[in-house]
Amino acid sequence: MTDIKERRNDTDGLPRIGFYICHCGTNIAGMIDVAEVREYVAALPGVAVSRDYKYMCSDPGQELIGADIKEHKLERLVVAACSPNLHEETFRKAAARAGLNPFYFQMVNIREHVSWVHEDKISATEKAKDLARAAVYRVRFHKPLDKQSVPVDPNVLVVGGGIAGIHAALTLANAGKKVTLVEREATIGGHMAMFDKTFPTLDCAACILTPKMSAVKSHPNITLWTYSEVAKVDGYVGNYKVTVKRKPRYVKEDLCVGCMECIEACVFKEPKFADWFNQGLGKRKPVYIDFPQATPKVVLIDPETCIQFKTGKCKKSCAEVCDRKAFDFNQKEEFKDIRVGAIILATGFKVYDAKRDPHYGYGRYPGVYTALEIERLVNASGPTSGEVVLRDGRRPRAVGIIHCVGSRDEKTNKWCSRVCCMYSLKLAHLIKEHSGAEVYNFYIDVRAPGKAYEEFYDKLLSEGVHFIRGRVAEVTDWNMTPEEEGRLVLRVEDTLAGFVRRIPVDMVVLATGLEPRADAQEVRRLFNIGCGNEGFFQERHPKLAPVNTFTDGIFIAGACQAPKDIPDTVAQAGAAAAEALALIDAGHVELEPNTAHVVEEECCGCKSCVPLCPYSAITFDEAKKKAVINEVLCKGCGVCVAACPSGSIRQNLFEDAEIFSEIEGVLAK
Amino acid sequence: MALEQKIKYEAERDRDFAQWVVTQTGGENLRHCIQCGICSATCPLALYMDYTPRRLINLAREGFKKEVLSSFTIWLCASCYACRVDCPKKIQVTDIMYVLKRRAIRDGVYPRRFPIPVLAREFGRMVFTWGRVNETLLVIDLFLRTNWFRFLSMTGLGLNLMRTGRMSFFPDSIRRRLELRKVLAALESKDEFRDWAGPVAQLLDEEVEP
Amino acid sequence: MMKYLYYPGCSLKGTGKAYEESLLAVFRALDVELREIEDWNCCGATAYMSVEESKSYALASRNLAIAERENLDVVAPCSACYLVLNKTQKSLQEHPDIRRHVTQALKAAGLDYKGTARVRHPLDVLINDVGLEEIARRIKSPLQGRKFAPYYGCQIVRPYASFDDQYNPETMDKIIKAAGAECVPYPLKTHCCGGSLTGTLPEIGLRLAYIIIKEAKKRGAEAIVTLCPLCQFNLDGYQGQIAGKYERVDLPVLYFTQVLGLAMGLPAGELGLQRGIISAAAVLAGR
Amino acid sequence: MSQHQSQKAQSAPAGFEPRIVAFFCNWCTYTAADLAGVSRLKYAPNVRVIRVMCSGRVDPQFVLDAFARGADGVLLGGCHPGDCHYAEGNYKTLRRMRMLGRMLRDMGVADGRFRLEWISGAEGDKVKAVVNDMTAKVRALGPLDLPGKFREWDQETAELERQVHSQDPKEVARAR
Repeated sequence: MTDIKERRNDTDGLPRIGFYICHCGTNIAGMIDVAEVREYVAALPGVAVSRDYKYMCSDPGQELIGADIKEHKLERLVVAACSPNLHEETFRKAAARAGLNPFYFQMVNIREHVSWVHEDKISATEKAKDLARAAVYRVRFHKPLDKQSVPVDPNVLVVGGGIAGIHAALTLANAGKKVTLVEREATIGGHMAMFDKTFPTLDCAACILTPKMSAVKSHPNITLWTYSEVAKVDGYVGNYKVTVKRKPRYVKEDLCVGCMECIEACVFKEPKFADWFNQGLGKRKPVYIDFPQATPKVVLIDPETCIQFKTGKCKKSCAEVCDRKAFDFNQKEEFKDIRVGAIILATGFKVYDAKRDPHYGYGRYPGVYTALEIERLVNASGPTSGEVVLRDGRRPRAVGIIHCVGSRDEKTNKWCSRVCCMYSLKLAHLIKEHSGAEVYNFYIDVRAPGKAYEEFYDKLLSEGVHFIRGRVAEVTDWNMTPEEEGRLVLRVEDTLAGFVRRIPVDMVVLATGLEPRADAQEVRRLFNIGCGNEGFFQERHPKLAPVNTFTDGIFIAGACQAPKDIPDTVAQAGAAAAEALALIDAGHVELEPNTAHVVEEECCGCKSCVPLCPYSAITFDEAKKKAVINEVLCKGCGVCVAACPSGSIRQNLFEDAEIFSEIEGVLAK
Repeated sequence: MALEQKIKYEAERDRDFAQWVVTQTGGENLRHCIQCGICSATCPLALYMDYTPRRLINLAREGFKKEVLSSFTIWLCASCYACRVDCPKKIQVTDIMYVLKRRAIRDGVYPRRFPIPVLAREFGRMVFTWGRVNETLLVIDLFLRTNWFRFLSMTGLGLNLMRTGRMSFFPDSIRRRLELRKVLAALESKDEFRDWAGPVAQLLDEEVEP
Repeated sequence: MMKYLYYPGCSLKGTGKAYEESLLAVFRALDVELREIEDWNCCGATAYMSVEESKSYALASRNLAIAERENLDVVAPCSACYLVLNKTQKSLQEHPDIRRHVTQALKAAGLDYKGTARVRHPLDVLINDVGLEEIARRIKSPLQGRKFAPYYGCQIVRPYASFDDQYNPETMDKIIKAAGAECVPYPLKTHCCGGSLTGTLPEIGLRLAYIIIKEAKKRGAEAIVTLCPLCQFNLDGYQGQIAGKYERVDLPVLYFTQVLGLAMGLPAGELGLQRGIISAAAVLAGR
Repeated sequence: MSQHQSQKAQSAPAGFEPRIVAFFCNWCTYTAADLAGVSRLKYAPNVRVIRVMCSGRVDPQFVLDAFARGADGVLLGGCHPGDCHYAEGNYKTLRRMRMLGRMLRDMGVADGRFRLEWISGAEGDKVKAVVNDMTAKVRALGPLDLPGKFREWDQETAELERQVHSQDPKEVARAR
């Protein structure tokens, strides 16, 4: 322990306060004169001990506080350090260990709010003094409180049935927890089910995914609701009530065995409608199944294209041929309520819409494809059975893969989508393997930072795939030379060579980036969590709480949090499942005691608070003519407290007296 | 074949210049460049440039002032703004070219007898004098100052223009020339290289108002 | 009757006379009044910005200050003028220092600049104010079967135009189609014609112009339709020299206002069609 | 002479640094301020943040009290409309603060001294922009110094009372 200075005061009958200022190495001490603050606070009324220490949050730092509480009979504790979001709990516990009620504590944020954001030492130190003084004034009014403990419902909801949701659900189910897995589409599998191979190992996506999909289906602890969406979420950590909307498939899920004879029997002899799963490159009938391994293997009818739904005059050969009598054209959407203790959101991503980059000609030139389309094209069960051919059936002689489409571009999405480099390498390999074409990669930087990724890049280089460092300006059918005639030309600066090149190809693959889902904002409001600026769900802490959100009991996993590849997604899904398990297996959860209550004798019975509460926690006792707050329902926002004309509503931790003294303290100079 | 030494030493960098560029209008985002090269790829003139726009941006950012200001690149820019629209970092490449052109003129390092800066200068003079530009006179002036021979080769075009009534040998003038000169004179001290484009004050002395 | 202020710019009074003639004729026929800005001066084009920054803004803003006296939108048909005037509005908004200098200088000459004038292109006015329906109603002799290459050039769509797409503009295509003609798919719509380089560095400028003309011909166009006096001058005027250096193309280059005027039944003489160096006779045949 | 004095009082004295009290909601704006810190954004050191769970907890009296105790400005930060952690607390804030804003204007507290901003947890850069902008504006307005004014008013009142008690009608009339 270094340089501990202290001052003892006779506190003149005021509660005895201990003040501690943290150096945080040089994070705080580099900008704030901690010794000056320590001396200043020591002289404030009520302060019995004032100390500074290099790392208050460390064990010796906490022990120092504990020892002082006992030795100096401290009755209040103030720590000036980082954000309360980081270490409030740490110091509360330190206080409790030493026998002081943990809520006799106030934290002062002088790192995130002072030392990290200011550049002038004198004014930063002044600000730290003001904030410390405010806490010292405030903490006198603190009251001893107890945390409310409530039981945790052991069931879990997982939203999204891609690889993240599947992995999280299986992990929890294997641990013996009941899981409800809700998926919007008719099958689970997500984007991964569409892929052909996975990088860098080139193992087949279906081979590693489908066993997990069937495990979900057959697991006794998992309830699988596909073609369903979460409609409403109520409650709080450990005790959520969720309403799920189940959309009608017009086929009874428990009766259908997936024989697909109905599809054969459909009055449409040929598949006619663009199919979502094959990115529109393949066709389906109005009664269909997304792909042979769809889970659950249950057909569904698309009312938009089905003749029975459009005209009411179909002979319904599909229903006739079904000996299980599974068809029900009158099926309606259903709403189901479930109760869970924790929720894992694994809602995935959206592929960037390549039409937003008109200079790459997607939608204008048939030879331009998105990467996901190529995934389907090279897939043996895809629309061309794995043949790499153009829309007109020709085999491409040369293929150009343009990286960073909808990534690293402030006009569209400024982030790096993280997976495109690697999947572009994978597609380059597969295209070359399937078609023998000459393949060009147009990249800005090759980002291959994963286990065996760089080695994969090296393999591609050795295969003779071209790597041209430069962002393509334009895909055009404007030809300059005989060689370019009838082909698509890419204009690019070969930045390593230092000149512009025109490269004719037959097929262009746009390595489209990953975006937040179109409805990410609605979903985050539904679950009361946050989104970052770019629209991905916000984790509680970028390093230390990557799967937690600001709402306790709600966890995030996979690409809904940020673009990530399959290994990272699975790891994160496991982490989210572990966090949920930790919450559930604790059996109960302690709630922050910042709820409000009515001081009965002061309530004038005006009822102005009653309609203000968004949780209907306030009722009116007609017999006593007083408002009553149900503290279990109260979430502690304090709206009613601010509105009460007689001042009879108090909010723990945020009482009027506490806040007024904080205002007084911050300005007293 | 002559061997050329390509190494650069830190002493050859002009850090003030690099600092200066980003303070100029349009230079704000310069440092964000990721060297993707889309500016060069989209540039219709890049194939003639000694440094592609991407390389020029990097040279400017690193402070290689001599290379930047004496390059043809800045003078070849035709202000088509393709680079600016395409740049993923919203770097205002076209405006940076203007900044560098103005600096090259101020520092007197632009390529001599190169027609583009001459055109810019003569254009400026004509606007000062008349308030408007007569393309015919401007072009004649340009050729007389740069390349006599080419002037002769242009007679075909000239005759065609005369035939179609698109040529005029009389300068078109605004009425309130003095008003315009007052405006420009008031900015004398604001532009960095006031001596170059011609002494406005002198023009002010000539009373041109009818 | 719709009213606008009209900023012709130097080219429309010189080599681009036909643009002015056809523009005024078409707008008159559509009952749209264009009132020339009183005593306007050169906008400074791209050349002046290379010389001095705040003076070039001052040049442009003198026009804007005069225009502001009347509460009307300004129509600027020349792409360079359109760009410079818009750029000035935007720069003076974004850079308070430049704005202060420029407004003070204007004040010294008794001019008041507020930055309220809206600068627009005739295409914008035709599509968004007059409307394609109204235009269709005025078409008297549609140019059935004619194939044109719509060529926008650079400065009208980049970087300021908000009325059309920067990569694949379509407003002029719509006018050409309204006139009854066809547009060939033309990937060089927004490529650069070389600007003033045809004059300063002909070996470069001619190549750019040649590429544009040749591709239009290759795509089956009978003429290029453009909206910029400099583009028209480069593509039309230099075809003789292009023939000498590359090959003979012989493709007329028209203003979109000439095409529209023809379809509206206005006489060719009023539309300045005789001013093309490459004769538009083939396009006019049969009318 | 008096005119000159009042002019002097209006313009900010040299070196004046405003003191601004901010009430930030725990979920959005306080988090955004944390994010600004983690991102090492630099902004003016004039704001002192008081954390509340929801901007809806801010009683208009808090704002008045801050001004009365010498704040030159008060900043209130909450989640964007529709984003409130407590569903709709910020709408209640908005309603309340509109009214308070009018009242402050009537009391002669200039517009720029009280400000309500919606700043989401992701908008660390907005914290910086708002704090800098507000600091500059309040600095230009000069000190509010309500405590000083209260003292002056108290003195005037005391003086008036003294004169009233002195029972000299002439002096009372003159004092009025």
